[in-house]
Amino acid sequence: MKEIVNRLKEKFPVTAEIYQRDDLTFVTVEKKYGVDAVAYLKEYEGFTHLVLLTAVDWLEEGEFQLTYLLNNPKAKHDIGLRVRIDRETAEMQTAHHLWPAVTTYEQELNEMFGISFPGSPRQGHRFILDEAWQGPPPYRRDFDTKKYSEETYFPRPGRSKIDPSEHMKKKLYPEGM
Amino acid sequence: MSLKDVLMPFTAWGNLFKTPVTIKDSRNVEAAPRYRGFHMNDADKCIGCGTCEEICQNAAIDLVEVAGYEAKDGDSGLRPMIDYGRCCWCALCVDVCTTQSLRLTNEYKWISSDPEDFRFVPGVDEKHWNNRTEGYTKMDGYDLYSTQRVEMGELHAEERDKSFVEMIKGYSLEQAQKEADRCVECGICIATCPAHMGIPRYIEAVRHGDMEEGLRILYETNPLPEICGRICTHKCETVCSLNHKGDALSIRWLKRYIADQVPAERYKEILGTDKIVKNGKKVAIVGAGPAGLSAAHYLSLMGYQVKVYEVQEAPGGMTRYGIPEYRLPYDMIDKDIDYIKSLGAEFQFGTRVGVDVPLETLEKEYDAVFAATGLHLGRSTRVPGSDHKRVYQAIDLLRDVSYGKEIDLSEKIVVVGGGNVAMDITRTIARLQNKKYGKVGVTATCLEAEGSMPADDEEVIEAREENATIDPGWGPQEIIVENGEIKGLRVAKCLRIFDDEGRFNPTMDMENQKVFEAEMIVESIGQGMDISYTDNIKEKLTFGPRGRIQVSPDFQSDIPWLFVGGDIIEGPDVIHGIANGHKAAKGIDKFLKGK
Amino acid sequence: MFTFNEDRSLFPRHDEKGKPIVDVESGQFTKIWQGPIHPGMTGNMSLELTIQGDEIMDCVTHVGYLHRGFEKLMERRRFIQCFPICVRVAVPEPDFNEYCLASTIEELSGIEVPEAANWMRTLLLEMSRLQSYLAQMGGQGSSFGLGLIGQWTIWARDLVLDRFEEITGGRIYHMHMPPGGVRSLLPAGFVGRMNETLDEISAVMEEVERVLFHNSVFKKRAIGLGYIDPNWVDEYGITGPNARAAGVAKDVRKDNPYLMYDRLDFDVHLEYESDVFARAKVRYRDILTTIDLIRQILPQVPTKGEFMAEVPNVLHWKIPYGETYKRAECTRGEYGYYTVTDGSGYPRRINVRGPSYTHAVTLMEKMAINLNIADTAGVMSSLHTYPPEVER
Amino acid sequence: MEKFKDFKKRTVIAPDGEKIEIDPMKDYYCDAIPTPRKDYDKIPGILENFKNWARSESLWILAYGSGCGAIEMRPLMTPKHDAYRFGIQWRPTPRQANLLMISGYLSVKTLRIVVRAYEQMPSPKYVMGLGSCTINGGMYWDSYNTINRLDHFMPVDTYVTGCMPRPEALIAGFDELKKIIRAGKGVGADKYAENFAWYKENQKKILGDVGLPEYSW
Repeated sequence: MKEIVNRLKEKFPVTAEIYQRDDLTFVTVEKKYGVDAVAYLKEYEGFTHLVLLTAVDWLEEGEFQLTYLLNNPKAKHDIGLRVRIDRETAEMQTAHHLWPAVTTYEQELNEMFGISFPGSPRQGHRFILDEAWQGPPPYRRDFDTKKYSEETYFPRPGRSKIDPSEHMKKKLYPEGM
Repeated sequence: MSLKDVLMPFTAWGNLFKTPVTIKDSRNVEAAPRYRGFHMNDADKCIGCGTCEEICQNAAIDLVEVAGYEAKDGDSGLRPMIDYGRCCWCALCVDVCTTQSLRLTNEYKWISSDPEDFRFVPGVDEKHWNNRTEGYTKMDGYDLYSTQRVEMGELHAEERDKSFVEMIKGYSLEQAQKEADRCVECGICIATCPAHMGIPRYIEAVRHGDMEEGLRILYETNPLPEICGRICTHKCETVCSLNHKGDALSIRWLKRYIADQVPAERYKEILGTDKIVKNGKKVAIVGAGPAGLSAAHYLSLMGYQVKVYEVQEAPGGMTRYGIPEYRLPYDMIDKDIDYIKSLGAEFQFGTRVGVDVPLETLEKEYDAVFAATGLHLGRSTRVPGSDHKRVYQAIDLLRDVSYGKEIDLSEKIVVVGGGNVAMDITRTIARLQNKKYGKVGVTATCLEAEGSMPADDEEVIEAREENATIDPGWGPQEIIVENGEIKGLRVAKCLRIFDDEGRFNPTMDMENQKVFEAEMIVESIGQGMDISYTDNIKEKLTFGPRGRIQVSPDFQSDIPWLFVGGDIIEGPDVIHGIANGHKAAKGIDKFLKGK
Repeated sequence: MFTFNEDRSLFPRHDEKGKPIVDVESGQFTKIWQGPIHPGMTGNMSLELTIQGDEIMDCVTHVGYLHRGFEKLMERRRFIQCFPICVRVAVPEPDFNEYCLASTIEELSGIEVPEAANWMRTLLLEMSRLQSYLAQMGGQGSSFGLGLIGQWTIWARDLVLDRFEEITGGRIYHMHMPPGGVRSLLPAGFVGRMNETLDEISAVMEEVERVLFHNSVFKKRAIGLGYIDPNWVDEYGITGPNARAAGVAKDVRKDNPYLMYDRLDFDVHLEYESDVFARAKVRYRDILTTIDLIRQILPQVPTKGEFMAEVPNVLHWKIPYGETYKRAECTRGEYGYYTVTDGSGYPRRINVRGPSYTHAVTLMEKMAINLNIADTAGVMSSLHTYPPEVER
Repeated sequence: MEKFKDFKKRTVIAPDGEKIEIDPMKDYYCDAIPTPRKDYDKIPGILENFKNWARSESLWILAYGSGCGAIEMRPLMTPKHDAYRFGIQWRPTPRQANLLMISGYLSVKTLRIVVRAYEQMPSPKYVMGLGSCTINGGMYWDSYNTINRLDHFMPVDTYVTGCMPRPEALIAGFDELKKIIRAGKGVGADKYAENFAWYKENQKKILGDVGLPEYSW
């Protein structure tokens, strides 16, 4: 694994590398090299199987992390290529030319995180959510699903929240403390 | 495509002659013995700790008030109500239940047209599966939190039985965090603690390794954490919900851990008490014991000028003069008290109020007086011979040891009493004897039988480790004096202590008597109070049972400027004293602000 | 035996601008929706089909009918609370969710799982595989009108569920693998009953072999239908039996052995025709392998000993920053959880990688072209897709 | 509404060259809102009792599983439980069914379909809610995409608790439903018609105003 990362380092500036397991490594590259690095790994290092493409919302840092998890079926190795992109603009080059499945992943990320991939075929089309969905992209961390559900879906009333310690204080020491 | 492929499927007709697999009575199929069906709660065993509510990811469990179950120590009186419009039968609530009262039965049929029906209090509401015994229960060996207490390092009996070095070593950070991790944050302990300390919150602070925050939480309700962290009677631990299927959380050691970690010089900075705005009013406090110190602390924080009058030479009261150093080192007492001093509280030692300073003087000079003089008079058994000069009071001996005075020891000593003070003096004598004679010859005896002694269990165990003899279950009859020398204590087997009406009235078996050989007897059967300083104003006060002054919930006596608290009102123990002092401080503040 | 009448892979779906070449406005084409009710036990999913006659010209997959937002919900649940909810991702085969989630959490928090628990997990996963395959086999038959197969295999699946019920207390959602171990070991007398069940299932499989695989109807319709080119395996991310039927030996149990698979003896079955029939055959042989594996595992599961590691108090279990991916071989292929933690008591993000994600959307859209409408159900069923894995 | 963009009048040429006029709006939806039967909540007479008995003994289920619970319906169709002997069978289209089983949670997209399927079913029709999700949201009580209370969107005759209910519990649920129908209380369709405006309002709050006529038939 180390050699692959070293070869990758020669081609692209790698900002972080984590050796999670013997067969799983995470590397971080800058946004502008992201898709090129994925293409390089696919074409030259044998990482031909795209396991998943997903995003992590680092709300506090104002960034999304895109993870391209690639698998080398021959060497049985995985590499997770991570790219940090700005949360405000949330835009990334598309990689749909590398694998057809990326189109779906990018469509989902577009819908659920609001990350746009210009040039990817199905951007802006509803995939999972209903047409009537009016809320923000739901996988973003600042979207509060509980609040949305309570406001929208008629929660059944009649629930009570009693804290045992407060209740005991009230019952056992009614005069207060 | 061959003919075989056309004919082969017809072999299915072979099944025509087999026994059908259809279940005849589909309506009464019993589920597997471990099936996760409907909930059942042993409501008498349940303590309403709310851990099930906490772990339920579906918010399906609510704690509700239930008729027939009242809040009491160690039981919130609440019981879980389960919403089957939310439940997913994951049984995490069963796994996490601290008392193991909650379980699932293997019943699974419940049909109704009204969606509001599906909410019930298991074990309380009448349901047809209530008497089913089969169903899912937690397996032994599968725990979602540790039920075992983290072992506390102690000095071995051989190391400690000659010296007064502190015997409990204290936790390391890792141990403390591991222990703190066991807390389920139910908060059952809070109400039971006389000071209502924010126990789950400071334990959380330990877990996060944030001792400064922990200290802040401690000082909200308790200004003597080092003292309390060592010798508190820890009522919280007896009601701890983890007690039911494992060891209680060692709340006391964790409190001590927080206080131990923060150096004294950083207290002011952490607690934000660098600058206190004085309000110009003055309060006198009689007695520098836990109650007086607690009041002094909170009054000082509120801006009052506080002066503490103490008859002894150093502050701390019973914590210093009643508790041996191996349990509570003096420098730890000083650490707590020096901080209170640094807040501006003044101390005047060697002054007995009522003798050196009359109470009337205090009334004139101060806006309010808080009296917390404690229990300092030893009580005698009053058996024949107890007026001998070699019959001592435990409390006097302990005080002498604290002052560093030489005790006139003998090789054979009997201690009468089974409380913590009796254990303290027994173990102190054991150490002194060991130093002087190289062997231990002390026997402690008491009315209560083995197992129901008022002293903490670990005290008894440790005393035995230190070679003291504990022989409980005997009532003293006579101190045998021959030629002016004590020869022993004659005792009779105690059959029962309380009579049918629950009054103290021991019954002895006079047939079964024996004599403990002794040259010296120490009595430790409780302490009395000395409130002679109130003699002049006695008629204005009301007295309750056992001669205690009647006070309001704010610890205000019938004389508005006089507040009374500590062991002479409640207890006796340190945490009640601290709680009294805090409440009295609030009461004084309320009284003086309203004036 | 299998002939290709035209190169379907070259069929153009979009021109350079991404516009579909099929022009509905011309009146030559009809658009119909197949689904969300789907024959063949696949779950709720729609295919938006553009047809000419009854030949499919264009296909767009629509999912989201079962979307519950697990990945979002898990972000606001404690680690232990994720464990009951994650199983609901794939209804017919929930145990792989439990295992993958638990193993990522264990890896990130450095918990060593006792060996007995690993054996139990292996057993549960194999039993789960067995019942899922049986359900699929029934669906595969039903989708070609052979309802009898479903009657048999779903009944046989029920037997496995009964055994599950004995161990775990649940029929469908077992929730038996919390992070750290398992909830209990085997109950008394289980091994004997399980062996009986396996005997019964073996007998059923023999009948299925006769009635399904030597069935002229099934052969006529399934052979040559739904061809997957071996080259597509990497391109489309195909895993599991779908890849194995195309002659590509992909099996996580062999490639990246987890749990106790490196101590078990089993073969990866390959077929090369890569059509519906070949995939059914791979699954059939996998069922036999699974039965054999369970027979191997049963005597090795310890009857006593530790089965749960010491975990931190689950009510405030915090895991430091880290990310990892753990995979397992489920009946559809590679199942995996990508878990990111940030030091709090809640996961930062959990991403579920279901094999159906690519099978049901990208691959199905490609394979549907030039099919007859009547065959779509059969092809879908042979891909063995579970839509909840796509949308979570 | 992207999904309904094709819902306009058009001519389609069949494979044999025949031109067919299609007006989807007219074909699937109608403007007339449903009306309840007269005196439906009165005690039924002998004839109605007989009809109710017949209805109760032939529960035809729309074979549409909206959620997890559907997987426990499948064993009912196998020889082990053989629900057919209780007069229960599964039908492929709403037009042939009189019992709608909501087998668990309903996502917004599915709710749209279920409402339409329900409206298309001929009266009298019954609804059975399976599992926690239909009662009060179940596991997905805080999900942004699943409804919490089924009774806000269609009248529910009976609920079977469980997550998910076992096949045996479903049979018990059918028994209960049969009792309800025989007692003449299976009047969900009439209730739906009576409170049509309220149900539609709730549905529209979640599904949005789809710009279609009110009622599909």
